Amino acid sequence: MQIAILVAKAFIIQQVILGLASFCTWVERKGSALIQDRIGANRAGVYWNPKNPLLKIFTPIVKVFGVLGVVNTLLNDAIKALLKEDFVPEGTSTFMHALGPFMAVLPVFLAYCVIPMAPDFEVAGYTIRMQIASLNTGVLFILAMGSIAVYGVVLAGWTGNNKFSLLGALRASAQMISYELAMGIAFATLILSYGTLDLYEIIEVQKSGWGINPLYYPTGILSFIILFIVGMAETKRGPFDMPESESELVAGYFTEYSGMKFLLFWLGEFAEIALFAIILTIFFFGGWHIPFVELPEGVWWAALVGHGVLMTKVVFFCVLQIVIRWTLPRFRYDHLMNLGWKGLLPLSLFNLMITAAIVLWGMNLS
Amino acid sequence: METIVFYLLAASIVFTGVAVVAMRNPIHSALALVCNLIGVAAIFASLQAHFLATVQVIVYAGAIMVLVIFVIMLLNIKEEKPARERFLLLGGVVLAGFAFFVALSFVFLHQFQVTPELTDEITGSVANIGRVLFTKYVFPFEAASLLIMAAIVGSIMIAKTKRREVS
Amino acid sequence: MEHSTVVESAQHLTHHVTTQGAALGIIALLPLVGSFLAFVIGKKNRDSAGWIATLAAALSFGCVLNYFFALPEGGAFEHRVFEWFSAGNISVDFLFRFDQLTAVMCLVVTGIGSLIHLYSIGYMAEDESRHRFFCYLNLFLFSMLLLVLGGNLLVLFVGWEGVGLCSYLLIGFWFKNLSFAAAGKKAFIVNRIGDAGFLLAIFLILLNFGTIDFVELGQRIGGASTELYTLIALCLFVGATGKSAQIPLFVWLPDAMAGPTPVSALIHAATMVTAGVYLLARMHYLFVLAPLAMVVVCTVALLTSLVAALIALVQNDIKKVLAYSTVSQLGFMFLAAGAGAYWVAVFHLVTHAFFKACLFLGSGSVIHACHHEQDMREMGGLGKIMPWTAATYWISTLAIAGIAPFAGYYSKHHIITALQTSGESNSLMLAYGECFATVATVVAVLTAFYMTRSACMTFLGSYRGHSHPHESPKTMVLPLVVLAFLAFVGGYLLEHQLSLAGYLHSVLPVHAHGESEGFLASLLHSWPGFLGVGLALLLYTKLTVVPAKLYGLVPPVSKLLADKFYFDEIYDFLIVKPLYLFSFGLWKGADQAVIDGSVNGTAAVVDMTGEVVRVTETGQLRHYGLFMFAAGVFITIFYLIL
Amino acid sequence: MVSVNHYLILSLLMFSIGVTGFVIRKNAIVVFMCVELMLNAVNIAFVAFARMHGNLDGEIAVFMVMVVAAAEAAVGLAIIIALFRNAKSVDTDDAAELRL
Repeated sequence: MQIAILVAKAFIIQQVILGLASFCTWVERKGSALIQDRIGANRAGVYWNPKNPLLKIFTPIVKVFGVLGVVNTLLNDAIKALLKEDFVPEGTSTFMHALGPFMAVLPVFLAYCVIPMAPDFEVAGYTIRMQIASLNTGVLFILAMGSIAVYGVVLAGWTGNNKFSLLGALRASAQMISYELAMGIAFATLILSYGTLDLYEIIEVQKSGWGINPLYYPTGILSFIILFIVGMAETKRGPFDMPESESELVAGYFTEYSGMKFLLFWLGEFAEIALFAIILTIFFFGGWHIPFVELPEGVWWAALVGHGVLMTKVVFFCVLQIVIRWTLPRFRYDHLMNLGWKGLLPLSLFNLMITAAIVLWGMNLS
Repeated sequence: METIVFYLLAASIVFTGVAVVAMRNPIHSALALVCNLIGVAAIFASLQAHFLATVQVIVYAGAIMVLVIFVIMLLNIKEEKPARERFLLLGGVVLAGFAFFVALSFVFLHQFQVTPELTDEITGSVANIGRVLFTKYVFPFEAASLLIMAAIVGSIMIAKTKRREVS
Repeated sequence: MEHSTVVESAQHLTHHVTTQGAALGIIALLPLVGSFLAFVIGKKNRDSAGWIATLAAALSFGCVLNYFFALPEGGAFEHRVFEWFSAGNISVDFLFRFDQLTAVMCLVVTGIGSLIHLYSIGYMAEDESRHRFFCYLNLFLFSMLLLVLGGNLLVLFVGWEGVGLCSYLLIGFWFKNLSFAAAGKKAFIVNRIGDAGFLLAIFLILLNFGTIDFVELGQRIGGASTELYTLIALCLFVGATGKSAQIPLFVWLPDAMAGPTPVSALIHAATMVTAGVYLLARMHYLFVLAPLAMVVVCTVALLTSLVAALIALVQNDIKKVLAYSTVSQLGFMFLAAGAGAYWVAVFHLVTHAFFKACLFLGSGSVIHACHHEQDMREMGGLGKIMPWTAATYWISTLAIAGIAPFAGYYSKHHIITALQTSGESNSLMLAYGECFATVATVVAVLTAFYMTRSACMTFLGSYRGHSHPHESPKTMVLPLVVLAFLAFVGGYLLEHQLSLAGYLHSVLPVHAHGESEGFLASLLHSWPGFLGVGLALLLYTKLTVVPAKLYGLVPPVSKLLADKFYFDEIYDFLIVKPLYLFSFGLWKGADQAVIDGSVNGTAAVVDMTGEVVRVTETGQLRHYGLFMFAAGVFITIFYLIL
Repeated sequence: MVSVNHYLILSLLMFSIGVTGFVIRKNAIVVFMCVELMLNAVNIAFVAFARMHGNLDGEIAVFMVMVVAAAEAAVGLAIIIALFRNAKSVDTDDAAELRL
């Protein structure tokens, strides 16, 4: 029974990831069109006219989705990618070439293991926690997975057997390693102030007040700013997309990928965006807590509502990241490194010391 | 269950370890080592050393090995020619290793007499490790930070190219 | 006095109220900081160094004044900085103690030190490395304060060695002149001999009494044999002879005049050389128990003062005259200490600091004016050109001559009185007291004579040199005036107004404080001074041909005096030469033949072995790795078999 | 049932593999990786012993080993880069110039 529950949880959480990633894909396509004053994808599905009466019922929905570009981005693009030729450049091993996208997705998905998706609830006598693994090193685990994520990039760049790929990979890995430091220290700050590494407990602590609230948690705003910037840099997006800057490096480290493998990088990237949105929500915005409203504990519908609240917040941050991505121009590479090493790292260290002092004077939140 | 997990992990560790040594292409070796290190992390986790497991992944897999792969990529190192006297060396190693193995087995089987059991008194959780690290072992901890500082400076000094003289 | 009552009085003297926790360290710390800053900032801006150093000294003086006024009667301040070390049941603290004796010493050190710092700004104005000079000078002040503030023998010893070091650095300040550097070395090495004695004394005290804290030592002393006390006292006195330039270790002080003149004034006249006197006063309870040692002190001191005064008679270098005069006056201080009148020794120390500092600074002013000409035969008539310098120099000369209202008279008079009455406290002195007093009087006449001689040769008559002298800048004149004022009235103030004897009553034994005498009586009592001054004035202004004739009258004696009794040559023959020969033998025989031979032999063996073993060194990392592993396995098996 | 001996034997095997690699490989980077293998073998033994004794001393030792390994990686790789710059290869055979 335990195993069955575990499998079910894993399945549900996987669906959540995929749903978030698909949503982000759609926002990326259609939202960018909106921002750039274009129409964007609006054709596929519009002219769908099935003979089958059963299918005919769905026609209006499909047409609406078609106009909104959902069909194009989520269905047609996926089918196109699946049908494309899988191209492997000369002089690299096929296995290593395939390992790249795999390693780009795997750590991100693994990181979701420690993320609680809803408050606990009871079903048929079992207390169910919507979290695949309840480790006592929760936050550190995310950090570990983040550090492994470099391998996907490095492998992709290396097996591309191409200078553009290699340059992109070098840039990407240097960028990720640099920003990981600030991320680790920002995490340490949060761990200090919450006094626990367990994400579920961190959410529960915020029942009385969110982490972003300066009255509740004085260094929260600074931590949030640092972590938000670091998150965007770690996902190699937004103004931080030097590794794949199309004007310089074609497509950076995944230049030599096509079809489904390319799509996997895409998936990994959006899953990472969603992951950071979830982390921000959990650390600073109270997870599934609604201000001034207290949900009953252990009831399934409360869990459902909580999940909905969590997802709403997460979606907000996903959209925010995408909007920023399409709004701000790209950094220059040395600016990026300066920001990471001379800006965020000292700032996060400073923040850590302040927090440590506050904790020392007895203001531990839990 | 525990036993099965252990044997699986042990098998993967030994396998990847052999791969590290046997692979001609250094990048294959490096990737095998990454798998090996993650296996070791899993072993740590099975020994209730959760903190060490995570740090193992962060430090070894996430930092050290990335650096190694970085260097391999930067220097574009190709496959090596095997050493001429490798069989002689292998023989020497096997001989010495066999002696070592016998000697240590002797220790394990005779010195300990009874098979030592694993206890579960204190686990290596983050809180416990942190407590010990910042009380009993605070001096080694500080010394370690100094060591890392020295290593940073040293590596920069060794690896940096000499500035060209401006004419 | 009975043995036991002496002990009791010693215990009584050192048992007074102590106040803990005063931040005494700041007194010593200020010059240390100043020394650092003077060097660091002075490196960039040479002119700032002097002012920084002077400010540090003046601030330190302010602190001392503060503690001096706060000091309750019969009380003391203590400052336990940290526990220095402890071994077994012996524990030594880094301890500062500020009692009446320390207060007097501190006032002299920082007060005169500040004035001399101020003076040095003008004196060293053209020197390239004056930041170094002020760094050393402040460092000296720090060490000297450590010496006088130290609450136990070890802290005192640290200061003792510190002032020795600074003295060495400052004598050899112009180290490019090799003979100056050699003079510094000489001072350092001769002091080492004395320091060995001092260290021995510390060990003996620690061994026998288990403490080196002055107060605790005073309480625990007693019960041991007189021989032990004598031994310790003599060891201490050996240390004192080194630092305070007494026979046989006085030879370094005249050479020490190689240093800049302010250094001579501060270190080799006013403060450092009096450290030996201070040590004796500090350890008086020990000397009281060793009458024989006190006789030795007296004898050595008397000999020193006589010999130095005789040598000073014929010196032509103005600073050499002052140097020998200092040795002679130090002898006077030791005479007082040896006679058991420690407070008189301190009294003379203070007055001597006033007038000798003034004399040295005056000579420095003259030397400065004459462009580093030190020979008095090349001077003369400077009184008209530099009236301030001349006036202050004359006042100080009268003071050192012991003429009644001036400072020197009071202390000298007390010394001679103390010698006459020394038999009362020390039965061994009974027979010699009067004799000592007579010789001391003769020395006083000689002192007045040679000091007046130097003043006459410098300031009276007509100018015989070749440069263009000028009056010194204000920063140099101001300290001169202040010091001359002190040399004028200091003795009277300390005798009648401030009553040094009463002030020191709680820390030093004060016997038989003589009745106050009238002014006429004191003029009468200063007849040796008048005699000396008058004779010298007569010989060097009116009958100027007589000295040369006198000089030629008995050639062997005058040559003996001019060549300083051949002390340096005797030491060279008796100690340096044999030591050199012995070292030469060691070098050729032991070092080159045995040690070098064995070292080379070892190298040769290693070389041959290496030739054989190098076969295994292939330069291949993997071979080394295999060897390492094999060795590890071998060691494992080895331990298992055992 | 898994006992400490199991872990020790695993550690021993891993160490032996590391030594073998150290001895028979020529590529400096692979040699370096084999050193890491040996370090990790020892780490396993440390953690197993720590678990056996029920205290954390062994785990702290592992932590320190990791620190040293990180420092070693930084300096070692810098040396390898310097070697490559001079010898145009990372073959340990080419780094035997001190041998006359």
